[in-house]
Amino acid sequence: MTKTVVRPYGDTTGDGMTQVSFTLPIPHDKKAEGAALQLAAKMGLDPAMLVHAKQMGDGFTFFVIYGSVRHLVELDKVQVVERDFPLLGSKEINTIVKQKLRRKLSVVGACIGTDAHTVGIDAILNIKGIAGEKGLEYYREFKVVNMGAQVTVPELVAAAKQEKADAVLVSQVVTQRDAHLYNTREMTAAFREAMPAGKRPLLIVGGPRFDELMAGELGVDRIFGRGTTPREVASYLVHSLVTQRSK
Amino acid sequence: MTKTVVRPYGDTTGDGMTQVSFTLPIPHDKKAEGAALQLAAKMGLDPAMLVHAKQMGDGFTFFVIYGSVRHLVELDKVQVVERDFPLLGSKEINTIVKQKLRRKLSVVGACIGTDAHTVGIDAILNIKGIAGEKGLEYYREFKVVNMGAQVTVPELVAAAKQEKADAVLVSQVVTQRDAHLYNTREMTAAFREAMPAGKRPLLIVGGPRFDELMAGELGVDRIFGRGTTPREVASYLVHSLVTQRSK
Amino acid sequence: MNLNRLNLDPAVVQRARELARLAGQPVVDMARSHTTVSVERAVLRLAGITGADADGIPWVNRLVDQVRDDVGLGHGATLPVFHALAESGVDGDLTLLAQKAAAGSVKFHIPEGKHATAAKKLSKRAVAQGIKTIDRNRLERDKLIKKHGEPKQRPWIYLIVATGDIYEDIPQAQAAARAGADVIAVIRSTGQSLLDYVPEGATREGFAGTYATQENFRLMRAALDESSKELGRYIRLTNYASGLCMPEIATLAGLQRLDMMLNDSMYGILFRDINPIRTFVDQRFSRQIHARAGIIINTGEDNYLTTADAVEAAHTVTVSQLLNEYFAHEAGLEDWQLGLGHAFEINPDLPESFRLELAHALLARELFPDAPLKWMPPTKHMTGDVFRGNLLDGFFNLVGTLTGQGILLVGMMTEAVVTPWLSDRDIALQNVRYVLGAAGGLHEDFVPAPGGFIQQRAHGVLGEAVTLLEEIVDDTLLNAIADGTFGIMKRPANRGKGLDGVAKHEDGYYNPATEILEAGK
Amino acid sequence: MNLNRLNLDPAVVQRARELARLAGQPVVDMARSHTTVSVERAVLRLAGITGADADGIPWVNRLVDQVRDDVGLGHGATLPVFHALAESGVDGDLTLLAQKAAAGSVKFHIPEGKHATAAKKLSKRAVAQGIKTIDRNRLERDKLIKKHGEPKQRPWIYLIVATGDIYEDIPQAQAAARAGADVIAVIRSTGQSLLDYVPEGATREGFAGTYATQENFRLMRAALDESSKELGRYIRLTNYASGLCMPEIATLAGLQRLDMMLNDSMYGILFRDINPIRTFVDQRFSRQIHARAGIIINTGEDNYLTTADAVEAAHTVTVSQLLNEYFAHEAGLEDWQLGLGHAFEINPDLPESFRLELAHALLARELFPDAPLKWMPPTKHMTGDVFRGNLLDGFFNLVGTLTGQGILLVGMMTEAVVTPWLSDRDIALQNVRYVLGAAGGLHEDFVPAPGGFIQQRAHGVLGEAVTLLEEIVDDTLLNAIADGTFGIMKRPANRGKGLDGVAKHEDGYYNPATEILEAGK
Ligand code: B12
Ligand code: B12
Ligand SMILES: Cc1ncc(COP(=O)(O)O)c(C=O)c1O
Ligand SMILES: Cc1ncc(COP(=O)(O)O)c(C=O)c1O
Repeated sequence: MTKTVVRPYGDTTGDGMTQVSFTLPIPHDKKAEGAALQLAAKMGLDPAMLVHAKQMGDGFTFFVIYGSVRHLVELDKVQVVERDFPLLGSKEINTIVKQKLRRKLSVVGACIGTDAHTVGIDAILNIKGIAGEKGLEYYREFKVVNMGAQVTVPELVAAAKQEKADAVLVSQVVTQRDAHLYNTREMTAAFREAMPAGKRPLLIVGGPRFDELMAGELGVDRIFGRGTTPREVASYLVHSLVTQRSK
Repeated sequence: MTKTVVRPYGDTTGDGMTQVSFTLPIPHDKKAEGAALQLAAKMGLDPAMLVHAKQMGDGFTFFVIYGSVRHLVELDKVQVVERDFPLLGSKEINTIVKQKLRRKLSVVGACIGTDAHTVGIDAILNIKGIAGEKGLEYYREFKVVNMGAQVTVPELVAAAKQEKADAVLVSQVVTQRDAHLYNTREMTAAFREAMPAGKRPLLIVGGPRFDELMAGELGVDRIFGRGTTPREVASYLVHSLVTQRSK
Repeated sequence: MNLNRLNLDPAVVQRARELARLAGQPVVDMARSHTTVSVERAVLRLAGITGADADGIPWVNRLVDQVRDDVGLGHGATLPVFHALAESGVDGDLTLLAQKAAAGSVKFHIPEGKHATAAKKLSKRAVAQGIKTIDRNRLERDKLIKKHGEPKQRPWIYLIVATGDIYEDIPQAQAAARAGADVIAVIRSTGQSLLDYVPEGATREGFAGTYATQENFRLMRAALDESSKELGRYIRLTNYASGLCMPEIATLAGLQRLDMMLNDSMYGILFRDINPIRTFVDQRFSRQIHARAGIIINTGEDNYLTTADAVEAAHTVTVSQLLNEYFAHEAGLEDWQLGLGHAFEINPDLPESFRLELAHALLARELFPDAPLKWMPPTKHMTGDVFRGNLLDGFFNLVGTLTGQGILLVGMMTEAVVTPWLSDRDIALQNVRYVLGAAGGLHEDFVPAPGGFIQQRAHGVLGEAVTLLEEIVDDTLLNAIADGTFGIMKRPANRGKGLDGVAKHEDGYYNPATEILEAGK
Repeated sequence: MNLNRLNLDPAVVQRARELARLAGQPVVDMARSHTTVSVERAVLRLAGITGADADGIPWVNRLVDQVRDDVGLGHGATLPVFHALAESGVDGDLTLLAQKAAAGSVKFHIPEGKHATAAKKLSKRAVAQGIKTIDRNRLERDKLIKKHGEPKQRPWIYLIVATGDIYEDIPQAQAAARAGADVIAVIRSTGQSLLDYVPEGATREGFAGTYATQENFRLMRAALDESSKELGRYIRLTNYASGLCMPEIATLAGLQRLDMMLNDSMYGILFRDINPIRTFVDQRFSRQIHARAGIIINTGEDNYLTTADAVEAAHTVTVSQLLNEYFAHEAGLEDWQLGLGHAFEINPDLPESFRLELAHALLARELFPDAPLKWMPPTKHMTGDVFRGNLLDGFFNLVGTLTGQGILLVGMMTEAVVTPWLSDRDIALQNVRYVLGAAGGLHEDFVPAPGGFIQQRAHGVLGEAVTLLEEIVDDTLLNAIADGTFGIMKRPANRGKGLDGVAKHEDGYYNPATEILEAGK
């Protein structure tokens, strides 16, 4: 018996209880509270309780609202990028590369654009790794070049060519004004331009605020989000570049 | 130039930025995150960022989501109970009652049902008052009977009759399972039954979680919410019972 | 927790205790010379009566009401009841007797001479059975604690569940225990405290709380026994021995191995408008039961600060703690059973409010060094601003660990909004874990400056408490309560609910439970 | 704030300072014997050049690039430029000269003999004008502080605005000031630090920050002058003298009366991969400007703890603070101008993390008793759980007040999510207000137990810092940086951006600004 429809849970099954907060650019008065409740209603909260309102400066008011959301969550309609490859150990991965690819798998990574947040890509690439897992550099059969921060797209394309990269791994952490989307699109366009389809490395982006469903739209092969571990990435790489192709 | 349409404000006009949190009765995995994002989408968040997910116990996951809400707040369609009576000082109020009503205005108050939260009704009725304003007892021309907590509806009706109440003030603070609505309806039904329309006292309820728009539905003349002060109530009483009637 | 950080004058402390004794003594005398319907029902419950009629009214109520109608309660219920039992041929079955009585086929009398002696003997044997169950439960608790272990830290983490439905409460309580709770309290439906009977059976229909019933107690205790096993620490269960049925609920708690009970000497008077005499009589009996059952009581001084100002009325908390201590000791409770209450309720906008909280909490700690004080979170100044709420709760937790409180009732960010959601509890526990983990040892570095703000405040509050106690001794405690001394609630001794359930002892009043419970003394 | 709570050994402290001097001295020598494109541009900016070409490249860049192409920068830019200025008949207008040079109609030479003397004199007069403006601004600041007053409390409350659009920033900054901020920092667009020019004019297009431009500085300072008047306290404005244009931005800050500048000796090297030599040369000049302008610098040790572990690397923060202090003093900054950085970045799940934070913060406080330390909030261990985030920020604020920090950068609950929203700032300020108001005096009662956890930890960190400094002295600071000593970032001296903008002084190098700035010494 698997549930297919659920609702948020406050303290009773099906109560739909949800908390919302936002600021409206209007001063605090009764009308503003009404406006906040109107928005809550549009969001599907019914009944909605306005439990906090505080004016900030002249023209803004912050609201906290609690209420029961009428929407149903339809579990069978949930869209999600599930892992469609087996999660392997580092030994296995090395063995597969060695036996089936018969050369080192070449990976080039970078933070592109003006983004200088390297901790995420370093966690994936550098030996040190993250969450107790070693990074890709640790895999004997991987050749890893980590170009660091604020790499331009032309520099990245050039390096990918020079290293004969099987995969290019790009990190984007800054998302303000959709910088991450903009930079990713610029990158994939450049690779499409620079290399014919068959010769292009696998293009992978990662970062905490990507929507993993957007891979197609952005022109990348895969997106990795919050909490990715190096082993997941390595497993995906051998799956896409070795196991799957040699089938 | 008054705005008629606004959106939530994060840090840029029109960005629609909103925060939402809720629990879904499912364990934490990718699918659960997808489910949470589906709900966010139904609430109108687009794009939505799932920024926190934490499993609680076996079968529940708590989510925090940020995103831009697509709904517009239409200020000209906001529904609100605006104060439609003048806010008067205690002197004025006493004078009006004395000159126009020519007898003391009789008020009976109580917490009904099993609710024992008297601080709110006491703040309105007792001399001590709230927020620097004295309560109705302080008004020379008011006769106030505060029946306290957990008063039954029959007791209240009896007291209203005996005191020849011009107004009955009822407080409801506990709202779990809509206790406040249930008790209010019971109360108004009893008064409708016990007295003919013309003879019935003004029926007023108050409490922090009422929706002020529900007066009609509940059969009361007025609802007072969070942060009500005694002066507002007194002003409303003279307006409804004296000024307006003597017009 | 090193003591004497406040440099309190032992002579003043001793004087305060002496005054509390003087203030409390007349009330104890009154309690010893009165009984109530609920005390009598509790005795009969110990003797084994159970069940309810078709309307849900327990047979014990029907029985005691009938006794009262027939002969009054001045001699206690057991004499007439066990006399009738012996006569009526129901084979010692009290419930059957009650049913018969309800059908009008039994009439009660006060037995005399050897009839009285027989009834006493019979009743004492029956009641002793009930007390034996309580004793067994106490041993069982000790065994389980030995087996599963005590909480890993002080303060113990105390969480509330409050869905109204025992079957929703159970999984929530188990989840809370798994998330770190050491004590689970099932709060009660609004209105239960004014019922002059204890509902029967498992219940699913409470408002903002779940009915306290023997079956609900049993279900929850069993569920938490499972959790204790799973978690390797004994999870305590708490309920409320308060309201008109205080003695009976205490009894049911003892019979179902509850571990703590809310049980204040004045809460019902002040916040439920229950008659003061009724309350004090009921209270003494319920505490005798708690003493026997090894139950830790939790007193309710925190409540005063929701209606009175926490700075102005700080000394009333101290006075009440001293009175609760006196009444508790008199009823046989030991220091380790005294979860005296106090709370973090100062207006957070007040300058130095945090240091004032520290001063108050430390004063309680040092006045009652051997009691597992119960430290209650902010409620009154919580608002719908849940972000601020969680912050305040963090500073509340910090005071708890800095001052060595015994029981920490975990504050919820939604205090001003709803009864706790599942996620509220999780966020709240995370808060506690952070504060205890990150700053649990900070008390070593917390040394109130000699003669400084904190010490001065504590001395000031203690001084005011002594003055107030002197006034109370002069004027009597009942008059002080009538005057609104506590929580600004005025409660005259001749008003309030349940006074009609009080009876003065007649000569020959007999109560086998009291006799057994006081035997050791 | 009473000192010596840690019982530090003065001999060890003195030794640490001496080692920092030994480690820093070779770098200072290097800085004194090199110049950079940005130093030269800064000098010309002081001399009055402004504006940019149609592509937005400032004329000062065009000019210095051309000088470099023609004669190199080893003699400094002023000699050839002012020589050309005298010759080219543009009536002393540097901007015009730059335009002509860009058009190819001017070629640069190193003047000799009396030509050199004339060029020097001319340039020094022009630069002195710029420095006079800086001096006037400093006096003006003093006057305004006298008039409007200082912040009402320590620490000063420091808030960031970051919309990317100066016209959104301004109302947000004013709102923040009204809500309690004492210092407003406009953070910079990603990428600006790697621009080898300073953008011109008011800008509305930044990513996660707003471009630092002279006009943006002017607009914001004017807006905050209004706020200062409205609020009756002088609101300070901060920006970033960092990146490839550090010296120029420092100069613009002086010219527009900014009050504080982020200005670290190693941040650009470590976190922007800017060449170490470039950075140290730029840094020295920019600090000389800050010293003159009465600007408080903020150093960036907090950043190390985002890439390295805050417990393991605690001593690297201390070492860097000592180095920053040495470099600052050498450049003429006084103690009150040293907003040395440190941060609350220990994993909150670590037992005793709060006491460790206290130990670290107190160590900084006692090592630099006269510096207005800048205390940075948690970032690394912030998550999308904003409720927990606000709690952590509260405990961060508590450390700030318990240890007497000078400048408190207000933490935001949305740290892991977005650049701050208006409401985030409001919630964060409310948090600060609560903690400072409720527990502002608690430091009186905070006495690290003698020989206890906090003292031991502080002594341990200081000991490790001394050991590390000894190693650095042996191995040179440049090698230590190359090895990843700070923030685990390895930055060799021959790598990184902007090295081609460095030039070794030739005999006869002339820099009128340095001459004036060092004259007092
Ligand atoms: C550390 C840090 C810094 C450090 C960076 C040091 C360094 N060398 O990386 C310093 C102090 C230098 C810094 C500076 C700035 N920062 Co910063 N910083 C952070 C911080 C605190 C943590 C980020 C981090 O290291 N996370 C830990 C890593 C392990 O997680 P991760 O990046 O998500 O990576 C994981 C996954 O996403 C995934 N992943 C990531 N990339 C990739 C790539 C691939 C191919 C794959 C497969 C997987 C993958 O795997 C990783 C491991 O699980 C965050 C706040 C926060 N708590 O998140 C702000 C934050 C990211 N910074 C921010 C900003 C704005 C800045 C500045 C622009 C501020 C300014 N204007 O000065 C500057 C400039 C930086 C620049 N030019 O980019 C913002 C971004 C806002 C936004 N959403 O747009 C944040 C969110 C803070 C905030 N609320 O304002 N920052
Ligand atoms: C104080 C308090 C108590 C005190 C009450 C003392 C007393 N004599 O009143 C004590 C400690 C006894 C108590 C007990 C309980 N409480 Co209580 N209590 C609160 C608390 C902390 C503050 C309420 C308060 O006094 N507010 C201040 C007054 C001035 O505000 P107010 O009531 O909103 O009134 C204003 C307006 O609403 C309006 N107004 C109100 N009434 C009326 C009437 C009229 C006619 C008019 C014109 C205006 C008006 O004007 C007033 C002045 O501005 C709240 C939490 C919170 N911070 O809000 C919980 C809270 C109300 N309690 C709650 C609960 C569940 C209980 C219990 C049922 C718990 C239990 N099971 O044991 C018990 C039992 C009480 C019962 N039978 O009703 C819940 C209710 C949940 C819900 N939404 O349903 C709350 C929200 C806490 C929580 N999150 O669980 N409580
Ligand atoms: C001491 C004490 N007793 C009892 C209660 C519960 O109230 P009631 O008796 O109405 O269930 C409380 C409420 O918190 C309390 O503090
Ligand atoms: C010391 C220091 N300088 C500069 C910056 C700003 O970085 P950027 O130079 O990239 O604007 C920071 C960031 O917080 C910093 O801490």
